[in-house]
Amino acid sequence: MSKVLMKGNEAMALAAIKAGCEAFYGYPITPQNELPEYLSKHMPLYNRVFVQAESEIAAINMVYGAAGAGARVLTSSSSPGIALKQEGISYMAGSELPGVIINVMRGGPGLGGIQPSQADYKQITRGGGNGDYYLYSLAPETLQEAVDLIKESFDIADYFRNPVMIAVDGLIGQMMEPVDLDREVPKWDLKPKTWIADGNTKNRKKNVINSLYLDPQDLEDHNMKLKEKYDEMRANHQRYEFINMENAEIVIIAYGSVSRIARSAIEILSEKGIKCGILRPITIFPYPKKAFSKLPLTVKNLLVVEMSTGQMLDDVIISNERGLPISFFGRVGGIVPEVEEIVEKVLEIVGGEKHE
Amino acid sequence: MSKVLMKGNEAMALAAIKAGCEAFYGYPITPQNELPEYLSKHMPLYNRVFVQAESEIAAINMVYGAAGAGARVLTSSSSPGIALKQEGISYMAGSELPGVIINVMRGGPGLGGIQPSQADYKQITRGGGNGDYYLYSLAPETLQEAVDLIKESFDIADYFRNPVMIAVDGLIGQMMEPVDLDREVPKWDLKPKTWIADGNTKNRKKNVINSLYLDPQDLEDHNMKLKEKYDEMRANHQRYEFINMENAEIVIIAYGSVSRIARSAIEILSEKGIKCGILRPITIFPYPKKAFSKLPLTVKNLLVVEMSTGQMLDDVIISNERGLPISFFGRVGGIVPEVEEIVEKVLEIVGGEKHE
Amino acid sequence: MISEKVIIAGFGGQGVMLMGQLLSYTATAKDLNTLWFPSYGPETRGGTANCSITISESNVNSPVISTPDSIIIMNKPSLDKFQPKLKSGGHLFLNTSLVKDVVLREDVNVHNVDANDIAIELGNLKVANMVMLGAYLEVTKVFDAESVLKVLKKKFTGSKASLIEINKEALEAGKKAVL
Amino acid sequence: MISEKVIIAGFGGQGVMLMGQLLSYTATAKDLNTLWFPSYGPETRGGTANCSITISESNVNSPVISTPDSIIIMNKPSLDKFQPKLKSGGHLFLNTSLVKDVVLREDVNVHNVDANDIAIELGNLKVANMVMLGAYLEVTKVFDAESVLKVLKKKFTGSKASLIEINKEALEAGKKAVL
Amino acid sequence: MNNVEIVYKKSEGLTDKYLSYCPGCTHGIIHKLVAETLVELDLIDRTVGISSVGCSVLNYDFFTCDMQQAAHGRAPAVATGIKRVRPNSIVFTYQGDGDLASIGIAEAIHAAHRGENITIVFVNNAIYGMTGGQMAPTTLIGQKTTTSPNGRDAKTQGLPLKIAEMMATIPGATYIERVSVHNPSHVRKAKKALIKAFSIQMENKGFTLIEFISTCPVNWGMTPKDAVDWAVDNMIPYYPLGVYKDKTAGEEK
Amino acid sequence: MNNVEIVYKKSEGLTDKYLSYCPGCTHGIIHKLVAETLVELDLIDRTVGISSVGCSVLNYDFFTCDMQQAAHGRAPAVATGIKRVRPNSIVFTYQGDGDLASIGIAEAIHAAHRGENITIVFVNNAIYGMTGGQMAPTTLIGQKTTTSPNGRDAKTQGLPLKIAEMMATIPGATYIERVSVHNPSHVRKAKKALIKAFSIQMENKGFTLIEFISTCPVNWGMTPKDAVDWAVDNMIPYYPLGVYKDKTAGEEK
Amino acid sequence: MAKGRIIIDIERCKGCSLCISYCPVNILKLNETTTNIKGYTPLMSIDPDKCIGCGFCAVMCPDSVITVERFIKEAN
Amino acid sequence: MAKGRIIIDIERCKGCSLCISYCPVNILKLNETTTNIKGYTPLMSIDPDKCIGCGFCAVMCPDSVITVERFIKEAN
Ligand SMILES: Cc1ncc(C[n+]2csc(CCOP(=O)(O)OP(=O)(O)O)c2C)c(N)n1
Ligand SMILES: Cc1ncc(C[n+]2csc(CCOP(=O)(O)OP(=O)(O)O)c2C)c(N)n1
Ligand code: SF4
Ligand code: SF4
Ligand code: SF4
Ligand code: SF4
Ligand code: SF4
Ligand code: SF4
Ligand SMILES: [Mg+2]
Ligand SMILES: [Mg+2]
Repeated sequence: MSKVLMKGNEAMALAAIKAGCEAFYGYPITPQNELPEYLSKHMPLYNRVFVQAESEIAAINMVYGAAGAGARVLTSSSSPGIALKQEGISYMAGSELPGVIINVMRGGPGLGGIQPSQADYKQITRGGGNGDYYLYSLAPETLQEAVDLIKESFDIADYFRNPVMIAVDGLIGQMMEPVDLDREVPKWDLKPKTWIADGNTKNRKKNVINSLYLDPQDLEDHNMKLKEKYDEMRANHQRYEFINMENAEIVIIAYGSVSRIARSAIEILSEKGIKCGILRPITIFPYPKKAFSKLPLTVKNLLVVEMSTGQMLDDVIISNERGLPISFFGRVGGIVPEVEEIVEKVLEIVGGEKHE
Repeated sequence: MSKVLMKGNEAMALAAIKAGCEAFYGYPITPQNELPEYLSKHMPLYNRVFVQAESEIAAINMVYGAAGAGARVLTSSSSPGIALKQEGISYMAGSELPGVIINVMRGGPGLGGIQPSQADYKQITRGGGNGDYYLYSLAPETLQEAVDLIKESFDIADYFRNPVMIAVDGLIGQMMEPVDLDREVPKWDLKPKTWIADGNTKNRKKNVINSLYLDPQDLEDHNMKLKEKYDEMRANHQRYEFINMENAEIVIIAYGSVSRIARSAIEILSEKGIKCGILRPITIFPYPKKAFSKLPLTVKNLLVVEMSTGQMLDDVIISNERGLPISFFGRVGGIVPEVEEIVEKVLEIVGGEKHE
Repeated sequence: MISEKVIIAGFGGQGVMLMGQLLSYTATAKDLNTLWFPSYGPETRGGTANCSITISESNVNSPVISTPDSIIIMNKPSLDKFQPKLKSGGHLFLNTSLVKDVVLREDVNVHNVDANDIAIELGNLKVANMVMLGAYLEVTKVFDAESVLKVLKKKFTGSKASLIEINKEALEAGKKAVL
Repeated sequence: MISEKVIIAGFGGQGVMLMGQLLSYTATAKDLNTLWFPSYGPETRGGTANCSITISESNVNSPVISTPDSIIIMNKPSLDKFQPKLKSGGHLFLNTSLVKDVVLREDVNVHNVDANDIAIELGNLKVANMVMLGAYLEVTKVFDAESVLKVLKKKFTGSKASLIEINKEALEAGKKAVL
Repeated sequence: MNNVEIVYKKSEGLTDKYLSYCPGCTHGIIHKLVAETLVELDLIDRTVGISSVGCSVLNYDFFTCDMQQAAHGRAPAVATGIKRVRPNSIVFTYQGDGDLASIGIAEAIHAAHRGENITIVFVNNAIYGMTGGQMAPTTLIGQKTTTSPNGRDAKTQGLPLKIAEMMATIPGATYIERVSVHNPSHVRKAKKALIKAFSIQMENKGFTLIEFISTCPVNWGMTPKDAVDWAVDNMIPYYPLGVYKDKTAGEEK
Repeated sequence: MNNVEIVYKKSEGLTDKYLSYCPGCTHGIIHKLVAETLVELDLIDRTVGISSVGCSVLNYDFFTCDMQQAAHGRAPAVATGIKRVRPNSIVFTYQGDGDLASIGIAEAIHAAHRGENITIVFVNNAIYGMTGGQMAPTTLIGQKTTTSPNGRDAKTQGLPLKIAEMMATIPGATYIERVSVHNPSHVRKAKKALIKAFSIQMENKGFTLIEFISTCPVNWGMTPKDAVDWAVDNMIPYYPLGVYKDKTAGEEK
Repeated sequence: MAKGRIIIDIERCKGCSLCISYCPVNILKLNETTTNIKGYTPLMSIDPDKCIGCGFCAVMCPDSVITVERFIKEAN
Repeated sequence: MAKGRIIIDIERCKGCSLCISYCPVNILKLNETTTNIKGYTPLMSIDPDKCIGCGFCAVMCPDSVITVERFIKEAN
């Protein structure tokens, strides 16, 4: 099919429909409103469910319910709304329920602002809820990638029986780009959902969806089972992209929209004769640690660029087993780093003027 | 004054009263119920405020309100309840409001269990809410220390105009120990609260408590101001304790109750001729990174022990600039590591049988 | 090779977003790469608004435009904000119905269009944006007005179909304004 | 040097928590270090409950007791759970009113007390815990019963004051049971 | 010998697990009624129940139908999530007064507001049982709890909420009744209310809520029988029994 | 020449900042009334107002008293926090229908339940204005919004909530009235209601809530005057004006 | 002679005594001579012959301990 | 002669026309010949002499644009 020009939020909504999402539960918040608005119009056309919940908390608990009943289900929100969903997300992980959560990030903390941001990196990758759990977290950089990953994310969620977070910034939600909604995406090998509690026990034993284990040994066993899942994600499901990496002397590490700006920056840098590569994490959990061991030996410096005060730095430091010097450039509060700023920062580093 | 035997939750409550806490807003949850119960009885005796809120969310927002009006204010909860408070905590940090939050941690994720745990380390230290912010987070190991730190924490919160988190596990909440409630604690140099919005504008201009900055540049400036605060915490307010560190060949890193168990373990190890030290973080944010550079050169191994699947490991890896081998031992779900298990793990390491 | 970066800016309600989207729709119809990105001022209502449009035969990277090739300016605050960013030798399209007596850069090509006045003359103030767009297309030749009109016809269906004629006239009028 | 680690275990409602607290209160009154820690079974109601008490002249470290010096066992499930942990040569106090026909370790000192029966004889089943405590104190000599009683008097005020006498008798009876 | 007729036996809607409730707690009676209703209406193998957070949290083990455990207060949202994707299943929540009237009041109101076709079994025992007896929004004036140690005081703690009355004002709600289980005849009436509620759900007629006056002998500090009597003497006067809303009877204009 | 008497001028309770509302939005009229009331009762320099999340989020800049901005729906909790520690201050919240009736209904109910001595100014414009016109719990049947594109449908989206009616059932609430600002005489009545509410608060008599029928010309897609007329023709019939509860009049037994 | 009889599932009984208050013929009490597996003193009937099979005890028992049978006189 | 007069703070006016509908003597309209600093077409009075100083326009103006004065006839 040919490409259509769509707004990010609407394209993501349509991608979910294409993925067979049976139900959406959400609550309005800028800058993701076009997503539920689109679904409010289109889900009924497919005989699917759209419910505007009374709050983000209700929405995530509806997702929890529908997922427990075996449905493919989606919610979306933006930063403060995602903060409110933390208990519910922890419940989903604890009860091993699949589901897709889209966070169209805006500036914080508190009410913050409504402009694009990546200030929820830690909330997303470290688990803002209680207990030992993680979310498989994808951070697309273009609308096409967002669409493709969302289509795949429902499979991923079902495969791991774990919520999947789609982490995009307000730029991706608000921009329009031509996108092909029918591109093939990988199909995961899914087992039938024999564990669902949808009320229909005519031909099976009763099922229970639960995260309570009053006996500590049971709860430890359960935690160990979950940990295996996260270890499996870490071992075999890291995703990233290398851009212009051959013979790179410096590598920019950036995800989401910021990596696009970095792409423009390395073009300018290349004109100036500087070999700058990009390591673009596609999964931010599991973090693509493996990529660091594959960096060419020519790399002498790492530069992390984010729309936050440096939330990804922890992961870079942990992954940086070669001990390369790490610099950081970030803009926050809705300000998007400019191509020139990145270029300048790189020049500063390779010029040896300042290492952090 | 002589010591009194008190239950942890009650001692912490009384400590808050002694610190001049003017108001408590909270919601019942095991294993911290004795704390609000104690306050419901005793706050009115001091003409102070006790309100049982309708939910954890209401409670943290009441704290936000009272703090904005200039009061010294406390809330307490346990893991899932803390997850619900994340938006409110982010608001407090964003609006630069002081306040003390006690988390008596239990096993997770989801409803989990009601036994002691340290499974909220990441929720606490990485910010479960949206945006770039951190909480000054204290993790006492005894009731005496809990009492002393809580008394000081109100000053710390006021000093930084930032919420302070007291992170204890269910053990500390539930145990009884003799404790001296009137020990002197450090007094911080506090400025008058000229910024409060308590309604009384007879002799001053109006004040506004707010975290909204619609102009991205304003929001970036605000974020940078907050970052300075966190950088100041990191630079000058790390706290930790070295135990038995002289000539140690291996160091256990453990906080809260687990460090007490480690204390018992090193006694046994010392009998076996093994020099095992303990690095006990007292602040878990800011993480006591500085301690690592002060470890004696005799140290050959680090062993992290937690009641979680290893949530503190990130911080240890980041702090471990000397690149010492790091091992981990954890029990989860409410199971408390036993002294013998730790001893065995250390023996395994120093015996060279297994390094991670 | 087409490679155009344009910023369109004005008050909320002046139709700057639609103008930009039309460009991106037309690009998509021609199988070009394109990216449209909106930005609203800090004010909830009645503030300024702008959008950035990139049109390119190769991949579009940065969604933000630091140095636009052209800027279409519908009001005074937008001129102040974006004139400094315009690339040297770039095109500045100015709605001179609203922006008068201003200092303009010497190293850029300024195109004055009395867009509001022309639109009122055409019978609907709302098409001032299309007047500007007509001028822009005429000068930059990014697309011909025909292609844009084709897209417009696809988008304006039902009750809006009646508006196509006046929009067409507005595009024409804009073209003439810079002839 | 006093250094005692004891675990007291039984059904909820048998007063095992109070027994343990009394030991810790007495230790505190004597300016000793002590730590009391409760643990409830996975069942909400009517399940098993136990507490660990450490009493020491030096600092108390681990709040959990892996190898108790003594255990006071009020029911069968508690015996199964804690007998294996008791240190070799330690003391096992058994409420033989409820725990009968069981296999006991040979390397520990077993003290059988028909606590429920004795308590019923005294007129109140609820004091079975104090009977056990009396036996425990007599054997281990951690404290004299007087000191415990002093603490009890401080705690039992108002309407509860009338219960002091029967508690005293229970302590006595427990003492006699192991003489 | 005579033939025998079974007058009463344990419902097939209940598993063999021992209930986790304290001796004499009327939560158990309410469980029986729910189970019996589901069996009698032949719904048990098409039902999913939502366990909420409270003493009844473990009841996912007690009913023989599918069960899902919900976060504190969120059971109506969980039920909504399920019912919307599985409209042919029967969905009920079982919630205490702390769960529904306090932290979860928004979710209960909005399930009613949307007219969700679910049934809420609301157990009002005027206290937080599970957590050891704290004050609930339904705690009566003067009632002592661990967080109202001198008795609930209207001045600082307000007047108890009346859930059935409040929910009855919601235009989206179909059927609201308050019942009690303090003696066999009221147990029978209570069951009738449940049958009505689940029948309404079967017929897709919308939101139903049955409020049960229940006891908490342990935290009230009473014997089970005294607790039942206390409920009759103190709770029912403040929380009158009866039908508060019945759209199916055409009572609603 | 004649002497002049000032019939109307901008209230001293308002700052000189331009209001951020769309042209003709009645949020502005309600702001004036609140400001005038606080000035007339001589309360402005002992008041703290709570801005909620909605179009009125920026009103911390518009009133001349102290202001605190609250998270979406939580204004009554924030107000409780303040009032309890500063009982001599006057505390009010200003909340939209999305804020109060949807995400924040629990906080509103429980402030009333506890009988908090605060005043809620509740602005019901049947829509989420700020976020671009989504459906609110108060959106009327058939009303088109961005999330009810075919008009609100009772079957899937329920019947609109009636907040004043519901809050009036709460025993802890003191005064509840619904007013409108669609013409000068109703503006006068609305101000009377505010004066009553703040007077009750001054006298420590408890919880007061005034619901305002308001407009959203932009998201309703109407001129300001048409919007006012639409409110009169469509909202007021479903949301009748009047006093729903007045404990001070001894109406409450 | 008895009109009915009750069957007590002793291990389920929590000895709460609730049923006892509702028996119209007062034939129920706790059996203080024994405890069940959970440590409770279970219910017993002191005069089974008097049972009228009304079912009140069973209806009021929260733990579904009691099964009640009523004897039906044969038609002839 | 006018019984009152209105003073319009033109820069605050958003040209919403709301006030216009409430003037009993119909003397208000927007001044299409100008825009204020915010880009709005502000209010004007087309016949100030007819103003009765009723204040309706001011009361209904959401933006507190209008001040209304009423002239008081001197006693003699
Ligand atoms: C988010 C959260 N907050 C608090 C709790 C603790 N909690 C468990 S049960 C309960 C109260 C239950 O009371 P109620 O709903 O009245 O049920 P009952 O036990 O009285 O039947 C509370 C507050 C929790 N588990 N989760
Ligand atoms: C937690 C959270 N959820 C959602 C939002 C987004 N939001 C901002 S305003 C608003 C709706 C406001 O509607 P209403 O209260 O009716 O006020 P109005 O704008 O109509 O005056 C929403 C949902 C938010 N800021 N925070
Ligand atoms: S605590 Fe109360 S409500 Fe809970 S099971 Fe026990 S008696 Fe019943
Ligand atoms: S969006 Fe609606 S409610 Fe908000 S300011 Fe505009 S007209 Fe008023
Ligand atoms: S069935 Fe009736 S008569 Fe027989 S024991 Fe039970 S209550 Fe008594
Ligand atoms: S049979 Fe039931 S009601 Fe009777 S004592 Fe036993 S548990 Fe209680
Ligand atoms: S004061 Fe009255 S008469 Fe004068 S302009 Fe205003 S509305 Fe018209
Ligand atoms: S004066 Fe006020 S009401 Fe009249 S048009 Fe201007 S803003 Fe609108
Ligand atoms: Mg209850
Ligand atoms: Mg609204």
